[in-house]
Formats: sequence, structure tokens, C-alpha cells
Amino acid sequence: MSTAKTQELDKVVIKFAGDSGDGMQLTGSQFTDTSALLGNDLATFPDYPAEIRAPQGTTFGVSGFQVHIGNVEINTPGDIADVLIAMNAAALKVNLTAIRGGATIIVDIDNFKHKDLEKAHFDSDPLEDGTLDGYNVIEAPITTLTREVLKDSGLDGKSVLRCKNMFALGIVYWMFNRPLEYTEHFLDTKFIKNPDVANANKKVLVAGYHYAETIEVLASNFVIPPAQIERGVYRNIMGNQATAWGLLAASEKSGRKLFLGSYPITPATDILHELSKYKQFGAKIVQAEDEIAGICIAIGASFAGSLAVTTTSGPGLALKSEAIGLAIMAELPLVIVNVQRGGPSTGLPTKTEQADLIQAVYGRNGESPAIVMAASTPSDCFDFAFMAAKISVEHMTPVILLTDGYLGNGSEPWKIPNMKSLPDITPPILKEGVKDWEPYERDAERMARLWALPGTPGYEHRIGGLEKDFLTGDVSYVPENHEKMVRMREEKVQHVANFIPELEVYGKHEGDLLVVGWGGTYGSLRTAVSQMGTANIAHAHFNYIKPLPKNTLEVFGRYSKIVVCELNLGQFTKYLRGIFPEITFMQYNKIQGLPFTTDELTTKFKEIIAQ
Amino acid sequence: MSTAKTQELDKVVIKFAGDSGDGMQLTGSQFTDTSALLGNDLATFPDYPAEIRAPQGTTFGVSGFQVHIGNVEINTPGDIADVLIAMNAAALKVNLTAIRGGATIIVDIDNFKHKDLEKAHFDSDPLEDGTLDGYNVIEAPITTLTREVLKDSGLDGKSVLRCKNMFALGIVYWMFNRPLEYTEHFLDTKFIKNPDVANANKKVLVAGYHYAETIEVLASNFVIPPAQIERGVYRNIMGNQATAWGLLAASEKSGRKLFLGSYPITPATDILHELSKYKQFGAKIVQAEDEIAGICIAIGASFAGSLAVTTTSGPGLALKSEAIGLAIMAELPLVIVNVQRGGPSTGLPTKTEQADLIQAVYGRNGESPAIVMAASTPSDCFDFAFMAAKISVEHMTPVILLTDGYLGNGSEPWKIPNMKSLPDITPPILKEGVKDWEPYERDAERMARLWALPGTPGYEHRIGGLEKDFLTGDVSYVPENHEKMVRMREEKVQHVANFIPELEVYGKHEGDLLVVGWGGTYGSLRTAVSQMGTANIAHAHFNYIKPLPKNTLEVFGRYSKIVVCELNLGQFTKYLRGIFPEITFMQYNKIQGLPFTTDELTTKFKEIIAQ
Amino acid sequence: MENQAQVYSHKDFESDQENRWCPGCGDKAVLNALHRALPLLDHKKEDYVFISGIGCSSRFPYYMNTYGFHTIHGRAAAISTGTKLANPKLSVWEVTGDGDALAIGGNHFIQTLRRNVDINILLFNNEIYGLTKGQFSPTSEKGTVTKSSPHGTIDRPFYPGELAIGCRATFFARVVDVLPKKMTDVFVQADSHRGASLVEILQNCVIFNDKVFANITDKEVRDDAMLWVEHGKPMLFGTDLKKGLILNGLKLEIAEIGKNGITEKDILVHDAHCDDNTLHNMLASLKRPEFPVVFGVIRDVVEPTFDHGVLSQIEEVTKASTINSMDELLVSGETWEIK
Amino acid sequence: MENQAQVYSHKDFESDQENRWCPGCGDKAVLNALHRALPLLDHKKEDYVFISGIGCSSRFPYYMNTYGFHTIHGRAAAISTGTKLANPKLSVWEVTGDGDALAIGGNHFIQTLRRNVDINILLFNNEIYGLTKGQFSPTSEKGTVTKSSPHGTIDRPFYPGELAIGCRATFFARVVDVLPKKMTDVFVQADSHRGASLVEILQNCVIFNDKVFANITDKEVRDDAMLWVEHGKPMLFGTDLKKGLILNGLKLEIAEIGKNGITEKDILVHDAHCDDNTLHNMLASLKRPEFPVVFGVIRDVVEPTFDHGVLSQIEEVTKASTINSMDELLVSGETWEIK
Ligand SMILES: Cc1ncc(C[n+]2csc(CCOP(=O)(O)OP(=O)(O)O)c2C)c(N)n1
Ligand SMILES: Cc1ncc(C[n+]2csc(CCOP(=O)(O)OP(=O)(O)O)c2C)c(N)n1
Ligand code: SF4
Ligand code: SF4
Ligand SMILES: [Mg+2]
Ligand SMILES: [Mg+2]
Repeated sequence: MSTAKTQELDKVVIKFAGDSGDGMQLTGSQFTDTSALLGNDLATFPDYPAEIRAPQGTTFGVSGFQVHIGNVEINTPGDIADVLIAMNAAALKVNLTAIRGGATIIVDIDNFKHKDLEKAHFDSDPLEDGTLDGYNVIEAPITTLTREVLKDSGLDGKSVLRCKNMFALGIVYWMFNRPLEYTEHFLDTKFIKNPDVANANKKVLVAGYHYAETIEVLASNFVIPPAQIERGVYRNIMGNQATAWGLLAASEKSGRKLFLGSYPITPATDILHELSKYKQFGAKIVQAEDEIAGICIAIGASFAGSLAVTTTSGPGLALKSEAIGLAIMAELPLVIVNVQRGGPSTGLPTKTEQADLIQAVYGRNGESPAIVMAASTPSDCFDFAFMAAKISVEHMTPVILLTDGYLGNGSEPWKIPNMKSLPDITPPILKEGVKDWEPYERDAERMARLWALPGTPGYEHRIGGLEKDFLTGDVSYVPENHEKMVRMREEKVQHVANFIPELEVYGKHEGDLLVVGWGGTYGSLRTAVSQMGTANIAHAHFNYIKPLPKNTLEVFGRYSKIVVCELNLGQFTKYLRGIFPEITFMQYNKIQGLPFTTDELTTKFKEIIAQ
Repeated sequence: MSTAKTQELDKVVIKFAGDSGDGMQLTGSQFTDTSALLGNDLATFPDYPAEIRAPQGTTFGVSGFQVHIGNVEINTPGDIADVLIAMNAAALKVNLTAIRGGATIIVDIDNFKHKDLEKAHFDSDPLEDGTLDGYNVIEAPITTLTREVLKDSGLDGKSVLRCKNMFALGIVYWMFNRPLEYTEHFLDTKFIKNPDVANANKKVLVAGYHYAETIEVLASNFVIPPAQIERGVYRNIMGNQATAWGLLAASEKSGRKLFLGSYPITPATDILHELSKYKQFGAKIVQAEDEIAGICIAIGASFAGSLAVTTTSGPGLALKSEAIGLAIMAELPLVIVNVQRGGPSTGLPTKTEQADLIQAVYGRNGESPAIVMAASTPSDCFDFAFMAAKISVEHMTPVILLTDGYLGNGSEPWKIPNMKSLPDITPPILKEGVKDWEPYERDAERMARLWALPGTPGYEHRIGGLEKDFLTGDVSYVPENHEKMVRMREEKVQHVANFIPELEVYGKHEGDLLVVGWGGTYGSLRTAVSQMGTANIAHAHFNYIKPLPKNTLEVFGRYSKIVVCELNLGQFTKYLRGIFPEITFMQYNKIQGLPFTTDELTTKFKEIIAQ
Repeated sequence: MENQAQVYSHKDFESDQENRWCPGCGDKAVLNALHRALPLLDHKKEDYVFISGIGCSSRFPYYMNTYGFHTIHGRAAAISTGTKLANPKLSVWEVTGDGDALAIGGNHFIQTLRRNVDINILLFNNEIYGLTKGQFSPTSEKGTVTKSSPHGTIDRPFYPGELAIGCRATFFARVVDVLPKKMTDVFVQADSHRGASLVEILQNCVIFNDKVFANITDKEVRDDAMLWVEHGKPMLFGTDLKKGLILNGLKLEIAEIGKNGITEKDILVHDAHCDDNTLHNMLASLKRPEFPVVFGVIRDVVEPTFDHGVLSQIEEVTKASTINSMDELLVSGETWEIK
Repeated sequence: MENQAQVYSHKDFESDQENRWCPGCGDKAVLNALHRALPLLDHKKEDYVFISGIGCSSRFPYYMNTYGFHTIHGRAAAISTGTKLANPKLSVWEVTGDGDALAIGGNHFIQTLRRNVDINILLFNNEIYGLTKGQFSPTSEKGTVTKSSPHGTIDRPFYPGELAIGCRATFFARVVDVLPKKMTDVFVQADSHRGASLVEILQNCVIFNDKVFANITDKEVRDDAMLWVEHGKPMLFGTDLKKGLILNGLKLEIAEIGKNGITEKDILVHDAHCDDNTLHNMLASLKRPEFPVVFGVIRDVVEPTFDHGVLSQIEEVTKASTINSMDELLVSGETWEIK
């Protein structure tokens, strides 16, 4: 048994990396779940290759899973890893720039043969040529040992190799003092029909654990005590799943059946997958022939009274532009979820970016205002999907909800809400028997017209995409009516500001620098601002883009400098300048398909404050 | 013979209005052409009903043609008419708000019977109930007299009625002292196969002329002397025709065959019609199955080396968004002409508006910069279509050219250019035999990559919509390369500023107020500013939207106030604020499907100056 | 669909909107035929929904005193699909033109037929784009001269019936604007078919494509040019119905009763309900002048509909499901408690 | 198209890009078959253009050392049309998947066949969306369980051959990834056909739809499950080619040579070149297990191509035209001079 001592840590970032077929996603999730059960706060990010299953051992076939755990508040999956598990040479190659100096690197030495190095485009052996100087490298013969453990298992060679991720997991469990029970239980359930496989995996897991305990290379192991987390029942949730569930919750609350018209596209497809599982809620899911059909089928369903939703990513949003205009003109509710990815065009489909904001706000012909919102963490995708649905049906106009690949695929522990605790949703459905109703009549507060559902006697009426008379909804070419309607539609959207929360800041109430962000950069910005120590700084994060919270200008006024940080060339900055010409906005942008790192942010903030 | 005296006038606005079948467009064009031959400056605007051919006598079936002629510079078809020819009650009804107090109104009294008034939704007879008090109303029995003139012509009843527009034209020719020859010659040519019809029309024309000369109601007739017009050969040209010709000219100059992929949509279709006539120039025209196919077919043609063009209007531009992104990423030339109409959605398809600017600039996923330009008069559609093509092929990236329904359908005299006088166009085609060329290699000046055409030996290469390596054009997921490419594409567009003219102002070099406009409002703004007398005012009109002319900021800095006037809710204003946060922009907007009137503009300008 | 107490007259379905089609436009005849068909059907007035794209024909919903949606160009099929799925008790009628359905809307058209969504599709085929003032459409015969094809078109046309059968459509019928009574009959049959019912309506555009169907509809040629099929009846046409179709190998031929010993018994009997669509396809593709054009219900077969499939899957899943409320879903699977 | 001096080997067409398809993916076999087909054709290397949409299969152009364009999802047909029209001497190959061509690209697919643009269309049909990790596609059989259809699909599928014939396609062939030599043969025939040549390739996706064609391609069933047609040859299949197709009325049936007095002469002889597409349609729609699936060139007829039509119209107009330069056009019609 090793004589290693146990150290206490605040937080740690661990990256599991291997071939697409090596089961790194599963390995990472198991570590995450176990840590969550121990009460750590955490955030994760999987990092799939663009290819489905590239040839073994190549760099473009590397699949990774990063998890950040702590006994402090964790807002991001972490910039760079403290521990890297590299199942082969390619996994090391790809992750070399994403690990901290002095990090611990566990490599499966069996996959660093000459041909492995070649496939990974290493000119010489990184384990020997000094590349890893300064790191704490643990060379474990994981493949050999796994084979050894299972030599009498009766499993075929391929199945044996599939267990080697458990060996790695075992090592890491020992390093961080985690119990094995959770994973053992998981394996029993997963392979309930195949107990041999379950047992083999468990055996290898334990072997890995013991291996780590035994060998002397690991100087110490670590404990990360539970975080101070609000009491309650928790689960892990991925962003796309949270979006799906938020929509389902809104359906239940509003009494309107969910209707999804969608077309698969990375990284939004998982919302479609997730919703497809819950037909028992009466949800109707149509995988349409394309994005245009997806939104149009949803619009048809909205006309008939459903909570209509369409989900997509950038290029799909572009295709939906025309139809969004129709929903705006017809004043029908519709939730459009756009999970942003790298652009333009097909761009970097598996990478994250925030460059669809301006398309969401402006990308349609004519004056066609849509409500635009953005979620900021994997779990609050639930809240904002719920709110998008609520606002859309209550205000009878489309809402575009922006998330991104980083949020959609990321996961974090989530305190499970109670349906009773969620706000009511009251769609303005026209009850039978009302006299003197006009199709485009609207209430003063929300300016929403009433929803007169086909099938209700007495309300037969026609809507459409031509300009409508302010009251009757008949086609109208009257110039003054057009101006009135154009302004009304804009105002109706602006009115939503009366129904959303005010902007809150984190940090100093007033001061030198306000860091402004929106959407998926929440975690990075919050972490960076919190690390700015005594600086006179605050962070304001926007979830409501159009309209903006009512107190936005007032908040901006309290700081001498404002920097807007975005993963694009400055789209929110331009948008804000258009609305608040009196305010000076600096900008900080990154457009590499990657999130901000804490370091680059704090460096920038300090630079600005010092200026 | 009448004893009427002849008065000299500076300018006059005449509106011909009648049923769709009454031939008002032809009547108006004849008057226009005759006036042009006399040397007047002029501008016209036809005003078609949305319906193809609505039931006779209804208000929504009224077709109008307005012409503004003068011996001074004429920049707009005129706000309101000095003379109205109303062929029936509905034509009067529709135009009542568009005539000057004291205007002359010539009505065909034969179409003011009870049923005509009813169809026109007049509650009582406007000729008797005081509605026309203050106007100079001439009640002519045009239908009866036409019938009378042709009673022995042998023509059937329907054909006889088709001549009555010539009676009206005859009256107006007398009023303005125009010769009949031009129209007589036109009729002979038009009805060359049908001399009876030609003669009948000519007879009625003369009869109308004589009628006007004879009756006493016309107190005087008028002379509008020739304007001071630059010497040269002129023709009338409509905006959409000018666009088509500008593209043809660019094709000839560049040596690249024109290729149009388009789908019909009002008010852009006439460009497709016009280009379809000139296959002898080698122009290939595909009427595609939809807008997406239209642009994609054009992109395919651009890849193969054509001068590729697609034409559309707002909703069609929305559909093209995704494919525009592809052309940006692939760095292929492409001209996208968008003839704006009233929106959002189907909106007001036959009305004019400037509300697609922001869609043109921002309406795509990801950071996808396109060059955006706008024409400002019917005839300069030629110049800007030419320049759009030149810039697109020379800089290897898409150009969006904005015109609008008002420009597209409007016409004006145009001094015919000589092909030699137009600038050269030199597409960066990669010549055979170059060694060491890379597909995404670019020249320093324009940052354009070279156009290596399929069919050229040795340059086999692959392009596409995934992010490209900066040099090789291979697919690249490298984060830094993405940032470099995103910034490069933006910069490449900004670089075009080095190749376009600087912004010029009309009026005071510096002063109290700069009136800023773009695109089709040129005429109204120029006219209004020129009528501001001694005010310290100037007009700056933008044809280049993205990038802006290099001296824009400097020009803005010379005026204490700036007002941006647009036919939308302020899209250019928002755009300018995003770029020049240091400048304060006021805005003046109208969104009624109609152009600005001089009155409303000058009132606004005075108000601003007085503030 | 559901039994109704009320009896409607055609007036109940006429809206108060002024009709804006050109005088003489074939669309008006279709409108009248439909006003007269609806009272013969078994739906409540409030359950009718007319959904159109953009085009002259797509103004149709404005003239129907029912629920209506004049949407965007080409998308009526998709929007109709959504409306029908969301509320399957509605009687959904898609109104579309040859451009709307077969140019920009081509994809939704074929997918809707493929899915067999239970809607009625009225395809107004005037072989031209009317609303945009006369360009050729995907059904314009090759060589058609229009504003956008001054030298004649180069495109080969679509034949809607053939295309539909290529999608395994379950119902295809053809009618013509000049025979309103027959239109009404066919509309009634379209309604009673469960699944996507495609009715191609040959419709004259007096302004931009006048007389394009004159070689079929002119009084002098009509008898020889039109063959009206009816399920279970021999396929006869011509003055006094003395001509008929017979099969020779894989080809249809015209036989004259009384000549060469042909009697009515030799004439093919129409079977609209047979699964195999070979003969339906042959009938749909007959063209002038060699053959008469076939009208009436050419194909009408029963297959599961998409909307029914969606509903029954929901039922099955619901029966089998252990998670039946959001609160249950939220706590399902792995959770842990922080105390 | 044009005569070439040079002789190419398959290596000339292999690009230097690392292949990123999954190990075992059927796409690789197609790539190899094509690398081997091109040297048999009559084009210069620089005249080949491969244009694809988005999908696993659409990565194809990267692996061809020719001109290539990896475009956007569903639009490869339109982009190919543009490239071919712009420069008709190019040999344009559209590479597309069942989702790319028949879901989002459905409209361009049918319009391209309708117009008969002279391109070759390689339709990789794996009955699944590969690139987006496994959702059903428009060709997935009803009931297919995928990530987006956990309870099985409700959609009826498209059958590409039938849909193509509904567009009056002039060339339709079917091949399968496991028989590379046959693929190469068919690619050569597709190239020599003037007009849109549609080749449906049954392609196995080992990851998301493995063995979907096993009931056709498994060694044990293959002989009975595949019928390879060849123009002018009897349609025989089975071990020792002892079975064949015969016609009974309007239905195809299987006959066994030697049984019931059937000899090879009774077996239908394939006529790929006959204008009438009735039999081609019947062949294209044969399905397992009742029938073998038909492979090879099912239809191959000559009709004017769109690209040729565009060119010859330009020629005609040019001949007839009096205005032949921009300067002439500018001063044509009504003009006046201000002196
Ligand atoms: C997105 C879009 N593209 C184009 C148009 C222009 N447009 C309106 S109707 C139409 C074609 C109409 O033809 P068809 O469907 O045959 O109807 P018809 O008028 O002949 O009844 C076109 C091209 C449009 N309104 N929207
Ligand atoms: C506009 C747009 N919508 C959706 C997608 C996502 N997407 C990419 S490929 C694909 C389907 C691929 O299926 P298929 O064409 O059958 O190709 P395969 O991968 O099976 O070869 C989808 C839905 C996209 N890239 N762009
Ligand atoms: S243009 Fe043709 S289709 Fe349209 S309303 Fe007139 S006649 Fe009817
Ligand atoms: S996912 Fe399927 S189709 Fe795609 S590369 Fe892998 S095996 Fe081939
Ligand atoms: Mg039509
Ligand atoms: Mg596929």
C-alpha cells in the first residue's frame, strides 16, 4: 500500500481524453456523478470530434471530457486541466496546450508506440524528448494491465479493450479519494443483461484503484470537501436537456400541448432527441424535412393552439428567417431555440460561439421585431426555455432563445425545482361566447391579441402575412395603418420589459469597471470578476437581449468604464451602442470556437482599469 | 377657339389615374416621352394596384402614373399633383389626398354615375357635395365623346373604349402645349398591323386636344420651357431596367458571362424579365424553383467563373441568408440585388420601404460580412449595379445591392453613357501555369484570393463552408486560424473603402444641420434641402453602406446636428451609432409604404434647426 | 368528421370580403364549387381551416367564412401539417398554386404526400405565375413564351399526378374549372378520403395564360378530350361515350365500341382503390392529342395517416409510461440530496 | 467529353487529405470504385468537379484530387446545376446523402431531374442521418428506431427510384457498396448518359444503421436478393441465375426456369432505353422479401438536356439579334439628343 499523504484541495480540473471509442464521455460522467453525490459543486464540458468515428489513434478522433469540481462555487468547466488522463498519444498531443504547468498527466504507455506517435504527428517521443518536463507524468501500462486482469474473463479481445477506461477511472478515483460504489452500481444496471461485462468492468475499476494505491509515483492523493450548496434535491443536467425540460414544464403550466417542429443540426439535435422521449406528456414531435418545414409546421400548430417550438443552430436560423416574419405579422406565439455554433456558413459546427445574436435581433426582412433571450448556464436553460415559452404565449409573438454548444453540451448539478414554484402561464385564449370580438383587438397591458382557436364556434377569421388592419386584422394597404402597425409591433416587444426582472450586478454597486456579458459566457465572466480581488469591478450579465431590462441605462451609468465581452466581433456592443448612444462601450472579443479563460479576462480587466 | 392665355411654369406634377384596364401607364409614358423630347427634366412613378385586374370601377383596381416635369432640376416624381386626370370615380377617390389645393382635376363625367360612386365608396356625389371646392374641376364627357368620334370607325365597343385614354391625353397635351407628333408616330408603330386601331387612337387624341382648345373652362394653358440639361443623347430608363443593364455592362467590361439565378418576386421581377431579353450577350438566365435555388445556382456558376447574380426582394433575401454565408466563406463573387418592398413578412408587396438594410448588413449566422450598397435614383441603378459587379469580382466576395420598389418602377431621363467611359473590371483570374499557388492565397491590396476556374489544369482544389485554413483553404479547426479568418473576412470588406469614392455633400460645407439619407430617398431629400433657402444645411447621401466611405466621420464632424432620414424605424441610424459612438444622430422616419414629401421634410428640418 | 346537428347552406361559407380576382378568372368557379361542397360534408363550420401560400389562388381563404391562414409562399403544406397534427379534429384544406406547390413549395408538397397527412390539397394549376404577372411555372409546357421566357421555356414540366404517385400518394384526382358540378363531387370525395387528398384543378388564367386548356375544355373538343373516371365503372369517353380505354401489354389504347367487335365489356373498369399504382400512373399521364385527359378520382386507397400515427404513438407511450408529470420527470433517474 | 491524350490511373484522383470516415463505412468503397471509374472516362482531370452538400457522404470531394465544392446542406443539386450551366464542358458530379437530397434538398432534387441537367448524381442512401449522429431519414423504413424516433418512425419512406420516375428522370441506376466492380461499371454508364444520371448507392453506415441492407447483401441471401439488370438481357437472378421476372397483366412475377415449362425465353428482357417508364417504375419498386431488389441501370433514355437547351437558345437568339454589344443596346429604342 502506498504511503502517500492526503491533501485538501479547493477545486480541481480533470480532463479525460482518448479515442472516440475509448468511452471517455462515460468515464467523465461517472467521475462527475460520484463527485456530485459527495456534495462538490461542479461543471463539465464534453469535447467531441467533428467526425463520427475517425480512424483510431488520430488527433481528429480524440474525444475529451473535462470536469471541474470544488468545494467553492464552480461556474465553468475550467480553463486548463490540473490532471490529464491521456489514453493514447493523440490524446496527449491534442491536449498539450490545455494543461497547467506542473499538472499531473496519466498516460497509457501502451499506446505510445512508434505507430501511435506517428498517427499523432509526434516527430519524437514526447515522453522522452523533454516535452513533458515540468509535468508530473505517470506512465501506466493501462492496456496491458486491463488485459492481464481479464485474461480469464472469457471476454473477447475487443470487449476486454472496452474496459480499459475503467482502469483509468479507478486510478483517478483513488487520486481524489472517491468511493467506487456509485460506478459499480451503474455498471450493474447498465449491463443488467450482460453480467459478465458488468463484472469485468468492475474488476478493472478496482484494479485501477489498487494500482494507484500501490505504485509510488503518485506522491499524494487529494480530498475535495463538499461545497456549501443550498439544501435540496439535485441532479446533473445538460443544457440541451434543460432546455427540453423547461419547454415541457411550460407546456404543463400553460395547459397548451407542446409541439416541436425541428430538423436535426449540431449542436441543437439533442433537444429534439430529448423531447422525443416524452410523448406521454402529449408532446407532438415532428422531425421535418428541413428547417423551413420545421418552423412552418410549428406555426401551423401555434395557429391551432399548441405551445409551438422549433429548435436549430445558426444556419438553420438563417433558413427560418422568412417564417419568423410570418409569425410576427400573424402575432402567433412561437419559441425558436437557437443553439449557437461557430460560423459563418457551416463554420465550426462542433465549436461554440456567440455570433448569431445580431441575426436573432435583425435577421429578417422589414421591421420585424422578435423578443430575444439568452440562457447563461446549462441548468438555467431550463428557466429561460420556460420563460421564453411563457412570454411567447402570453404576449402572442415569437421569442428567440439563444443558447450555445458550450451550454448545450455542458452539464452541472441542478437543484430540482418543484412545478408549484414556477410562475403561472396564462395564454390569452379567447373563451367561447364573446360578442363583438375583433381578430386584432388587443389588451392594453401586454398589447397581445387574443388567441381564437380554430374549432371554436363563432370566431371564424383569417390571418396572414400581408399588413393587417389594426383592429379587424383584414388586409390593409392604408399608409397610416401600416405605420401604426409597424410601431405597435415594436412597442409590443418593448412592453415585455415590464414583465421581466431588472438587471442585477455581481460585485460593486458602482465603480471603475462594469463587465458586461450575455448568454453562455456567464461562468467565465463571473469567475474572472470574482478573482479580481479588491478591484472596483462588477459583472452584469444579460439574459434578456430584446427588450433589455428596464434599469439597464441606470446600471450602466454607475460605472466609469464598461467593457462588453463576447465570443464574436462585438455584436452585443453594436446593439447596445445603437440603443444607448450616450454610453461608451469598450469591447473584448474572442472568436476561436472556445470559451474565455479566466486568465485572459482578468488580464484584460486589469489593463482596462489601469488605463 | 379658346381665348385662353399661355402661362410659363417652372414645373408641374401630373397624375393620370383610372381603371387597371384604362391604359394609364401608356398615357403617362407618352406624356413623359414627349416632354423629354422637349428637353424637360423629369421623374415618374407608376402606381399599380396589388391585384392583377380587379373588378372595374373599384378603388383597389385603380392604376396611376405620376410625372413631374420642369425646366429646373427634377429629383422626385413630386409629392402631390398639380393636375389630376381621373377616368372614373374610384380614381378620384383614391387620389383625393394626393393633390394640391387649387389643383386642376379633369374627370370623365361619364364614369361618375350612381353605380360608379357606389363602387368607389362615395356616399354622395363628390362633384356636387362640396368635396371639390377649391379645386379647378373640369367635367368632360370623355367616354361619350370618344364613342362619338369613333361611331363610324367600324371598331367594336370594347375597342372604342380602349381609345378614351387618348382623349384625356389630348386634353393634357393642349394644356401643356405639347405637340402630338411623337404619340401619333408611336401609335402608328404600335398598331402597325392594325391601322384601323392606330387611326382611331389618333383621331381621339386630336379630338381631345381640340376639345380642350375649344371649351372655355380651361382658363389658360401652360408652357414649361426646356431645362438646363447637360448635352448628350438621352433615353428614359426605369430603375429595374437600369439595374439589368448595369449588370450587362459589367459582364461586357469584365469579360465574364452574366449568369442570373432568380425567382420572381414583386417588385424585383422586372430585372429578370429584362435580362431574359438579352441572351445574345451570352447571358444565362435560370428562373429557379425558389430563392434558395436561385442563389445556389448562381454560386455554382460563380465557382465556374461567371459574373453571378441573383435578384429578389425582402422575403427572398431572408431565404437566401444561409447561402450568402457560403459565398462569403468560399470567397466567391456574387451580386445579390434586393429591390426592397414594404414588410415585414409579405407586408405591402407593391409599396416601397427601406427596411431591409439591417437584414442586408447583419442577417446571417456567424460573423458573415457582406459588402452592402444602395442605388439612389432610377438611372443610377445602372451605375451601382455596375459597381456592385465590379467590386464583387475584383474583391472576390458577395455584394448586396439595395434598391426599392420606388426606384425600380420609377423612371427618369438618362444620359446614355459610352462603354468606353466606364471603369475597367479586372477579375483576379488565375492564369494557367502558375507554380506554388495556394487556394486561399490573397493579394495584399484587396485581400482577394485568386479565382482558379474549374477546367484549368493544375489548380484542382476544394472549397466549402467549413472554416478554411488561411493559406491552403483546407478545412481547419485550429482556434487561432478561425479568429484570423473571421477578422480577415471583415477586414477584406472594410478594405473596399479604399476603392470607392469619398462622401460628398450638397449644400453648405459645414453648418447647422446635415441631412443624411441612403438609397431611394435621394430625390426627396435633395429637393427638400434645396428648398431650405438660406439655411445652414447640407445633404449627404450614402450609396456605400458597408463599408462606409472613408471620410464619413470627418464629414459628420462638420455639422452641429445630424438627422438621418429613412423609410423605416431607423435602421441606418442604429448602424451608424454602432460605428460612430462619438456622433449624435437624430432620426426622422416614415413607414407608410410611401416616399417622403418635400413638405414634411422641410418642416422637420426647420424644427430641428430651430431647436 | 363529427356528426353535426346544423345544416349549412353555401351562404354560410361566403365571407364578406370583396373578391379581387380578375373578371373571368377560373378561381371564382372553384370558390363557388367549394362553397357548394362544404354543406354536403359532415364537419362543423368552426372546424374548417383553409390554409394557403402566396399567389392569386392563395387569396382563397379570404373568401371563405371559416378559419383561414394566408401564409407565405410555398409553405402552406407544412403549415397545414402543423395545424392538422395539433388538432386532428379540424378539417384542413390547403389551397395552393402550381408555383406555390411545385416551385418554391416542391419539397413540402412531396413530403406531405409521402407522410400521408390527412389534409385536402387543392392545387390550382394554371400553368403560370399569376400574381407576379406572368412567368412560366414548373407545369408550363416546354416552349411556353412568358415574360421570363421570351424565347420559350427550356424546362420540362412536372405532371402533378405523376409526381404525386412517385411519392406513393394515396389520393389523386383531377378536375377543371369549367365543370363546377364535377368539382363539387370530387371535393366531397377528397374530404371523405383519410390521408392526403390531392386535387389538381385545371384553372384558366384569363390574363396571363388564357385558353391554355382550351384544347381540353372547348365545347367542340371536350367530349373527346376528357375522360371522367369513376371507381367500378368502365373508362368511357367521347360523344355518347362510345370510346374507351383498353390495355395492350403495358400500354393503354383507345378502343371504339362497336368497332372491331369491341363491346363495353372489353373496356377497362376503373379501380381507384387498388394498392398497386401502376394503372393510376398510366391514367394520370395520358396527354392530348393522342389520348383524352383523365379527370375524376384516379387513385383513392387507404393507408395509415401520419396524424393518426402521431396520436396513436402518444397513446401507446402514455399507456406504457411510468413518468406522467413534470414533477415525476424532474426527480427521475439519478438524483442526490444536499442536507 | 473531349478527347484526351492523357491516360490516368486511380492514383491521379486520390487527394492528399486524411480520410475521416468511420472504419468500415461504406463510403470508402464508393470512393474506391469512383477512383477506379474516372480513368475509364473520357474527360480531362481538370474538367471534373465534385459538388456535395453536408453529411458524412458529402465529405467526398475532399478525397478527390479534382475541383470540388463542399457546399451547404441540401443545395448541392442547385449548385451543381449552376456550375454545369456556366461551363458545360465540365463533368459535374453531385455527391449527396439520403438526408441531403431527399429531406432538405428534396426540392432541388426533383427539379434537377425534371430539368434533366447533364450531371451525375451519386445518392448515398444509408437510410439514416450519419453526420448528425443517427436520426431517421426520409428513406428510413417505417418503424425505424433512432435517436429521434425512440418509439419507431411514423413517416412512410421515399423510394428514390419511384420519386425520380415521378419527375420523368431519364437515368436511374441502383448499386450497393459491397460490390465495387459493379459500382465502377454503373458510374461509367452514368457518365455516358447525357442528362441527369441518378445513381442510388445502398451504403452501410456501420455506426448508426449497421446491417440495414443485410437482408440484401448477406452472402447467404445475396443471390436471391439481388437482380442485376442489363439492357437487352433477360432479367435473371438467383443461384445459377435460374429465376427471372415475367409479366402477368400489370404485375411482375417470379418464374423459375425449368419449372412449369418456363425457359429463358419467357423471361422479360430489360429495355433500359424505352421511353415509357412503366416497367422501369415497376422494377425500381420491387422490394424484399417478395421480390429481389433490382440493381444496375434501370432506366437510361435520351431527352434534350437543360444545359444544351440553354446554350442553343443563346445561339439562336444571337443569330437573330440586331443588338450585339452594350453600346448598341444603350442607344436602342427611343432616345433624344440635347444639344
Ligand atoms: C418568398 C417569396 N418568393 C416569391 C414571391 C413572389 N410570388 C408570389 S406568388 C408567386 C407565384 C404564384 O404562382 P402560383 O402559385 O402558380 O399562383 P397563381 O398566382 O398562378 O394562382 C410568386 C413567385 C413571394 N411572395 N414570396
Ligand atoms: C442547414 C442545415 N441544416 C442541418 C444541418 C445538419 N446536418 C448535417 S448533415 C445532415 C444529415 C445528413 O444525412 P445524409 O444526407 O443522409 O448524409 P450521411 O451523413 O448519412 O451521409 C444534417 C441534418 C446542416 N449542416 N445544415
Ligand atoms: S392573373 Fe390570372 S390567376 Fe390571377 S386573378 Fe387574374 S386571371 Fe386569375
Ligand atoms: S457515421 Fe455512418 S455514414 Fe458516417 S462515416 Fe460513420 S459509418 Fe459512415
Ligand atoms: Mg399558377
Ligand atoms: Mg444518410
